[in-house]
Amino acid sequence: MNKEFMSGNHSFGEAAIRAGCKHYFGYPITPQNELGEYMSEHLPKAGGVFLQSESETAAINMVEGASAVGARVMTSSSSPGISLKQEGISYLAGLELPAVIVNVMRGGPGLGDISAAQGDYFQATRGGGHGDYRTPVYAPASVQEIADLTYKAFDTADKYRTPVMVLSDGLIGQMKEPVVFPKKIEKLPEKEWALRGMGSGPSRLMASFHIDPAVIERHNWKLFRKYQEIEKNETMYETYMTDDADIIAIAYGCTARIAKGAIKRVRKDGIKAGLIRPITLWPFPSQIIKDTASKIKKYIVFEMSTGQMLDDVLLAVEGRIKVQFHGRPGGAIPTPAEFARIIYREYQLESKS
Amino acid sequence: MNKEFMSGNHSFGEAAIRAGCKHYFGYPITPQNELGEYMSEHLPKAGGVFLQSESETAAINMVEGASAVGARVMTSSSSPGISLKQEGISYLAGLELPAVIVNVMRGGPGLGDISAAQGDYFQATRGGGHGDYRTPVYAPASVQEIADLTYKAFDTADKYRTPVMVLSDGLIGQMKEPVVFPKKIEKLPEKEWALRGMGSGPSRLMASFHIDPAVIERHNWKLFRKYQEIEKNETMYETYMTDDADIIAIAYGCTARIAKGAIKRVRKDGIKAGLIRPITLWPFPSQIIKDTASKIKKYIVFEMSTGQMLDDVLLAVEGRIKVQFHGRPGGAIPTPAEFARIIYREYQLESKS
Amino acid sequence: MIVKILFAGSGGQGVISMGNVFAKAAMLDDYYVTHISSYGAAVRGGTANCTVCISDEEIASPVASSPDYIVALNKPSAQSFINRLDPGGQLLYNSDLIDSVPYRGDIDLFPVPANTAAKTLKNDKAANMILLGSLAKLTNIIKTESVHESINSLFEGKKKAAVSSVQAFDYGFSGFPFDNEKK
Amino acid sequence: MIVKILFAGSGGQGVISMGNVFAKAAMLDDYYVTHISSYGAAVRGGTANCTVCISDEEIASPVASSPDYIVALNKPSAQSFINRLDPGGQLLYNSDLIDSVPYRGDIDLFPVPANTAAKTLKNDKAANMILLGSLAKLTNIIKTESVHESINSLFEGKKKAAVSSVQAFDYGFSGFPFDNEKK
Amino acid sequence: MSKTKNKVVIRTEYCKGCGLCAAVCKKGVLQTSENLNKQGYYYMEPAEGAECTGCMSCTLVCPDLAIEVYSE
Amino acid sequence: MSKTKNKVVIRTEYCKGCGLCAAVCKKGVLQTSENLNKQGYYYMEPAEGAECTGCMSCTLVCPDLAIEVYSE
Amino acid sequence: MKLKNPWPIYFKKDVETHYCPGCGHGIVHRLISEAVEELDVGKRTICVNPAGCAVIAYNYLNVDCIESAHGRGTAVATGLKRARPDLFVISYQGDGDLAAIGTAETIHSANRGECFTAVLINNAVYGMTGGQMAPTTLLSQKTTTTPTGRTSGNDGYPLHITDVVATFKGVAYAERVAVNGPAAVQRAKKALKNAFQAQIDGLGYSIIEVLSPCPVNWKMSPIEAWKWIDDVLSKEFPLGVLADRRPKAV
Amino acid sequence: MKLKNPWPIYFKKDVETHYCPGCGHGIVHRLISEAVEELDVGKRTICVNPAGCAVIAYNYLNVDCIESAHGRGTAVATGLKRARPDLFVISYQGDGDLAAIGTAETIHSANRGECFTAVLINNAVYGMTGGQMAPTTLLSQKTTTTPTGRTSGNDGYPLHITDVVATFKGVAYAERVAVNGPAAVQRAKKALKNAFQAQIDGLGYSIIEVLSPCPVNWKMSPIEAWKWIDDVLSKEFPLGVLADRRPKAV
Ligand SMILES: Cc1ncc(C[n+]2csc(CCOP(=O)(O)OP(=O)(O)O)c2C)c(N)n1
Ligand SMILES: Cc1ncc(C[n+]2csc(CCOP(=O)(O)OP(=O)(O)O)c2C)c(N)n1
Ligand code: SF4
Ligand code: SF4
Ligand code: SF4
Ligand code: SF4
Ligand code: SF4
Ligand code: SF4
Ligand SMILES: [Mg+2]
Ligand SMILES: [Mg+2]
Repeated sequence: MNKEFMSGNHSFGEAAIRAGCKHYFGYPITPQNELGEYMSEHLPKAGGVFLQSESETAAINMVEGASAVGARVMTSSSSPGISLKQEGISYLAGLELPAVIVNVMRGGPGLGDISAAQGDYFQATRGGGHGDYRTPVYAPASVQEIADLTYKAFDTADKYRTPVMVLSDGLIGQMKEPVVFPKKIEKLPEKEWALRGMGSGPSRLMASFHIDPAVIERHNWKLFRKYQEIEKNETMYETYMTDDADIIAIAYGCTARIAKGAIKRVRKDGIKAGLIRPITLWPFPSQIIKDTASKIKKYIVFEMSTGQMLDDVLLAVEGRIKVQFHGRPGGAIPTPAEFARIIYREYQLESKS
Repeated sequence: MNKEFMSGNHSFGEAAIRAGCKHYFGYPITPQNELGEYMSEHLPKAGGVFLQSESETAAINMVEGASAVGARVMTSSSSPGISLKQEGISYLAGLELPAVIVNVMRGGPGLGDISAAQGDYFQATRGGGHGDYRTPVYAPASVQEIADLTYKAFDTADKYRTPVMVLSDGLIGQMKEPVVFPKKIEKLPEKEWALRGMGSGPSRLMASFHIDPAVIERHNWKLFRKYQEIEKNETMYETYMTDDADIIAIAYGCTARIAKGAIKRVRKDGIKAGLIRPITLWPFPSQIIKDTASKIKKYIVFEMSTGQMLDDVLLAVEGRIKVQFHGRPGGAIPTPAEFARIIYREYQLESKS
Repeated sequence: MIVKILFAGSGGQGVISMGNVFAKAAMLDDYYVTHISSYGAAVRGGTANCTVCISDEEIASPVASSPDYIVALNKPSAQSFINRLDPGGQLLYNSDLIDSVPYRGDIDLFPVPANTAAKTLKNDKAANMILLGSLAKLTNIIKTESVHESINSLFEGKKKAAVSSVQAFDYGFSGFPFDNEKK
Repeated sequence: MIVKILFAGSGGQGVISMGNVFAKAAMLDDYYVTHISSYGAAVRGGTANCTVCISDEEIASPVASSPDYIVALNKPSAQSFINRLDPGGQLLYNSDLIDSVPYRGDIDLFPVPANTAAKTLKNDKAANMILLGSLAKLTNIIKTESVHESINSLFEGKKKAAVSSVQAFDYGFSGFPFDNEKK
Repeated sequence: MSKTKNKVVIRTEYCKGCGLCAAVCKKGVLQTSENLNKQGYYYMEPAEGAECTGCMSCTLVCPDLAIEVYSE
Repeated sequence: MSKTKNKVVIRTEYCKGCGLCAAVCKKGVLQTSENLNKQGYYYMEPAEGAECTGCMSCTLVCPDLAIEVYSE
Repeated sequence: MKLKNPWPIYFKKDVETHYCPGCGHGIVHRLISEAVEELDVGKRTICVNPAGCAVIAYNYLNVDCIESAHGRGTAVATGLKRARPDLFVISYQGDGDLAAIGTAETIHSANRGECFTAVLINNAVYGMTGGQMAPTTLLSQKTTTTPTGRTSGNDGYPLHITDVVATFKGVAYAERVAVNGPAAVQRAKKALKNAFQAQIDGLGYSIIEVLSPCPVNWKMSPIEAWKWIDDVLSKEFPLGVLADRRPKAV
Repeated sequence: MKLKNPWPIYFKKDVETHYCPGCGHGIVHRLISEAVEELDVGKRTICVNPAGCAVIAYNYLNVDCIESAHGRGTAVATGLKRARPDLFVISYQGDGDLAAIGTAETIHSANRGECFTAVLINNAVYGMTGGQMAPTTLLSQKTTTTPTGRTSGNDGYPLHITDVVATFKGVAYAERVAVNGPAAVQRAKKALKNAFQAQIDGLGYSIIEVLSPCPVNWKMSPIEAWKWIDDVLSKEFPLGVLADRRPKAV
């Protein structure tokens, strides 16, 4: 067990290589440049290919090609670049091709800033491209979790033949922390469905197009059932001090760690606050919210946005109890003290009422 | 009052020209080619510019340029092409530039098919690009409404300085119906904020970028307040036979007209069914749903997708009553008879329970 | 009342124009009316079809999975669409190009020798308008003057074509039902 | 316990390396530790800074709006960051490049003549490690052996550089607090 | 050459009647039939009497692989 | 020429000490100061005694518009 | 009697193509299937199908196929080939696909010398979507989006994309051919085989541009379309080898 | 005494640029501001700012400015100019911006002869994002994504985008210059003015490529960077006029 001190962006790369990723296609964009740079140095050494593409659009379509022949493949970008990949992601979903897509979010809309933000939640969780599809979305809250979830993302992608997104942000991407990496996978099982030239068999085909809408409809329902399967099996979350909580914060990624810090503070003053941290954003851990809703007075949703995950919380809560939102959009990074203040305030409001 | 017999796609063009649109940038894609073709013939005659861009990406950025100098400008595409425009739409939102973007939806994901579908609802209503923004979304259900809402879209875009989407589909785009067009606008008021060269004043700037996240955060909250304003003022919907209804269908666009046909059928059998048809998808008409929820037994959501608007309905209903979903994704076009069957079934289930 | 008509034939036969003319005439008669034609990859290879719905109330869907009338201009279309015809529906077809149609006991067949008629009129391209005339007679919902006006607006600027199309339409209208030995 | 240290200077002064070495040493001592440095457009024009947080429990945020320690390597950074120092905080600075710092009554100042010391060591590039030694002494939370190990792993393969850096670190450690006439 | 016996066969259901084969056939072997195939095209057929030389020009240009040429 | 009196002035707060002006000055007029400016750079200053010809080479290459040249 | 033109094994049997009568796509499909057979690479071929009239080329070509988003064929091909350099990869694309929306991917994959073959069907229009202007549409040519003819002022000039990439060092072989007659078809096949061989030999990027009739959108008979290629289209886009960086035989 | 180099009126006063010491961007900014002043178009100028080190060029240039998404400067400029042909439009772009992600927009706006001027800062790297490989990076040049040097095999060859567009009929003027010394700077200004004048005269697209030092990412002193341009960079990218379709003076 080798502890290393590494940035989130580098950890993405190292974890991917250990997960058997041999191909990376990507285009520079702050705050995730170090991921591509890491790959450019280490992938060739691991017998793989690093290719800096001419654009994000090209990268995601190169991913299609490499995935189609069975490779474990990764691309990464940050918000504007991820927008450019939406068509390609929709194709991957339609073609049922596994791939890992990293979004190290920054402030938007537009060019925005290069600070950390969480404004791409809707895009990530609702299948940001056209058509009916979803991509599993992992939201790491530490460099260690970047390593673990990236590794897992490749498995999920292969298991369900689907693109998977790891949704991080500039803070966790840039931050260095100690990290222990999972074991390197030396040999992956072959993918029966991959293209490889017909060889001695019949010719194979990968296409999402069909002239007859009935075929596409069937395909959509097939995908839908797959997504139900993923919802059933792959939902992940962490709870922190929720057992006796009167008030529960819901937050993901770096906002969740800040919220945890805030909860530690307010707990010292006897305030019974807890945290639910979705680790998968889609599938969203609605059940734990439904389960806790009856036992507590209020949820507080913390996001570095004007309120996106909020919708998923409201969908889970179904009006049963109050949900308060506190957001810091556009790259502003909240502090534990700030979140603690909000928790105090909401707690007092509840005590009064 | 001149009634014309025209396709939805042509009506988009004619209505835009009458609304004072002088610039169109776009790239062919079925099922909306006739819109660009109409523009190529009629815009030059109206003293405007039709430019077939090299791609959808280029088109949306040309829109940025033309809008920045104050022009009323339009672009159009269908699902995959709209995915490619997401980065650009996010820039328009960030820069607060008005523009009208038409999406004539087709079946997805991926290349899908060229039939009508409603799988881009999430993308359209949640600000499909990166960052925190929304675009008003109009959903016409007839060729007449294409004309009316396109005309209106330009006004809304200018009034709030925001990109506006008209979300249609291959069925309404391809269909011909009688249509009466609004009057041609001859002269539009000047836009104070537009770039025009500094002239005798100070130099002006349009940028969404800032190094300091605090500036972007303030900008995000400013946008947020604008969106609240739009929610307050611009929500549109139609109700049909809801007054005495026991069961209400919720559907938009072509699905809504099919649902209306179904309701006419079941009404003949004395089944008290009604329809809520959101005309703006964002802002979503939640209030009318909240208002009717207490009076009826059940909502049925019809969509040509696996369930997207459904989320907005559930958010409005907040668990108060049951919501049933019936979807036909991927380009399959439902029939009034089919919807009527569903209404019968749900009605009977409710009567039993 | 709602009437759904499917027009089908090959690319160059003027199928879409027939639908357009008839639909616009319905508009002039103040009906609700929709027209939708096949598009995209479906029209590669030369087939074409369109559907016109005419009603006195709002039309739910322009698509007709089972039309009341089919107008078939060539044999492949008659063969591929006949099964979609509503029971009790009517098939109007160009009997010069369609020697026989697959058997269905529950529909009415109306052969129109449109090419022969066109030759009579010395107007090779008139087959579609002749069929349209027959359709107008058969359906009996649209005023002939409205169809005339609709034809004229379709051929705006091309007076000669307009006149001969109107003539063809009238021929098809007044000649219907045609005596057809092949039947 | 949580300690937040901001390192700031100009691009070439080895600011980020200082943070890295110290943070990694904290890791070797089994602390929770984070390191984050400025990036992007903010580093055009030659300024650089990074923040290290060391704690015995999970660290909520790697960002320190008000650090407990600031290590300033040149005057512009001392001037621009001093106001962010927590009341009661400590400013350690290269007194060879910073003749005076803006007045704040609520903090402690620790001048370190790092360039002079580097000259003494005949190692022009050692100023940052000297300051790091002083910081280690001042903060008194990280074992010197851990810092040594951390330096060695930073200079993996470059033995000479490692040895002289360790030497510089020790010099700064043992020399601290430095007598400083300019104070 | 004229002693070799060649035969051209049209796969009529696949022919689209584009006429390109006829245009390149120097012997005028191919002509348009009076019948439509299932696809709706007037397909090609060998003209009676005309003699195919087996030159293969028609097969080279047929976009629909609708021509087979046989020789002894 | 030498009769013309010229003067070079560095807008020190804007100078980034890149040294390009000094590199192109044939007269060795410019030298690096011992002081940092607010931006953190050792800015340029005219060397004492060196005579500026007003040739403007330095102003042409200065990326930061940090040089003013005066003449009588 | 013996069948002189036995069915190409890499062309699917008993399928009617959806192409219009006289369309060039069918001919090029056949040539590709013959060429991969003759060069014995069919069993390890992957053909990238474009968005364009050839979107369902996989219904005809009897090799492994993958669909590409419009314009991204060369990016998909890059991914395929980088992951499995032992495969034989063809990116089949229209002129809109390769030279409009896919311009960046075309330029950069060629410049990188990605080792696959692009087959560019230049029919001077967007066939699939109904005959709009393509980058290769000629000046004055009428299309559904240039109803009065393409003008250089509004629409720019016909783009010679193959000439552009032919200048890149990464391009091993580039040729422009046509398929409007028996001799032209034979030359086209030769060109395809040269390009394919360059790929087999690992020499880098190769591209064959085919002037291909689109009678429907040109509003001509198939025969007129052939003639128009000779008389007009090939005047703007002259046939011939545009780049040949294969090592000279000794 | 009189100030011999009065402040250019189209350059903002009293702002420190964020560029690194010795960066070429500042010089080109100044030349642009001088040129628009001398040609008297500053008051109707709109400059499109790229994503790249010059992202906040608007903090320095005292003309109307608009931000473009990365690589889309020429599309934005097209929109501006099509809507307001009376304006004077500059698209300021880096080599990554214009020749990688923006390749399609560059090629097609040039080919359409859009009447604006592109200013391409070729510093052979992605400056803004920390020195990754650019399309113009030289073979063997080390960058943060070519840690062992660019190889033609993996990364392709330096892309000569200006040479490519120079072949298009829509391009009125194209020249490659440098800013590594007083004479070079003077030539660069002359080139900018030629290009600008071509736009003023409505002749079409014009582009000036500037070989521009990026000392930080080249890991050189500013002086070394100048020398590297002379000795190495300009060998791959020779200076000179690449296209001049201005009507000859009589
Ligand atoms: C992103 C996107 N934009 C547009 C389209 C629509 N589209 C499909 S094919 C095509 C162009 C076809 O022209 P070309 O590439 O020349 O091929 P051809 O049909 O002429 O063979 C277009 C615009 C699409 N499928 N996806
Ligand atoms: C869609 C998108 N992709 C990537 C980026 C990140 N990015 C900003 S500038 C840049 C490249 C800068 O290089 P160049 O264009 O050469 O300009 P320079 O900084 O060298 O002047 C990149 C990749 C972005 N802002 N948007
Ligand atoms: S093989 Fe030659 S002679 Fe025979 S039909 Fe074909 S073209 Fe004519
Ligand atoms: S070339 Fe082929 S498809 Fe065309 S007419 Fe001849 S046989 Fe038929
Ligand atoms: S004007 Fe000429 S002589 Fe004077 S300082 Fe500048 S370069 Fe030197
Ligand atoms: S060229 Fe300008 S910025 Fe550089 S050192 Fe000289 S005055 Fe300073
Ligand atoms: S439209 Fe043109 S390219 Fe497409 S199938 Fe028809 S003839 Fe061929
Ligand atoms: S990174 Fe390079 S191009 Fe960017 S400001 Fe610094 S020197 Fe200039
Ligand atoms: Mg084409
Ligand atoms: Mg650059």
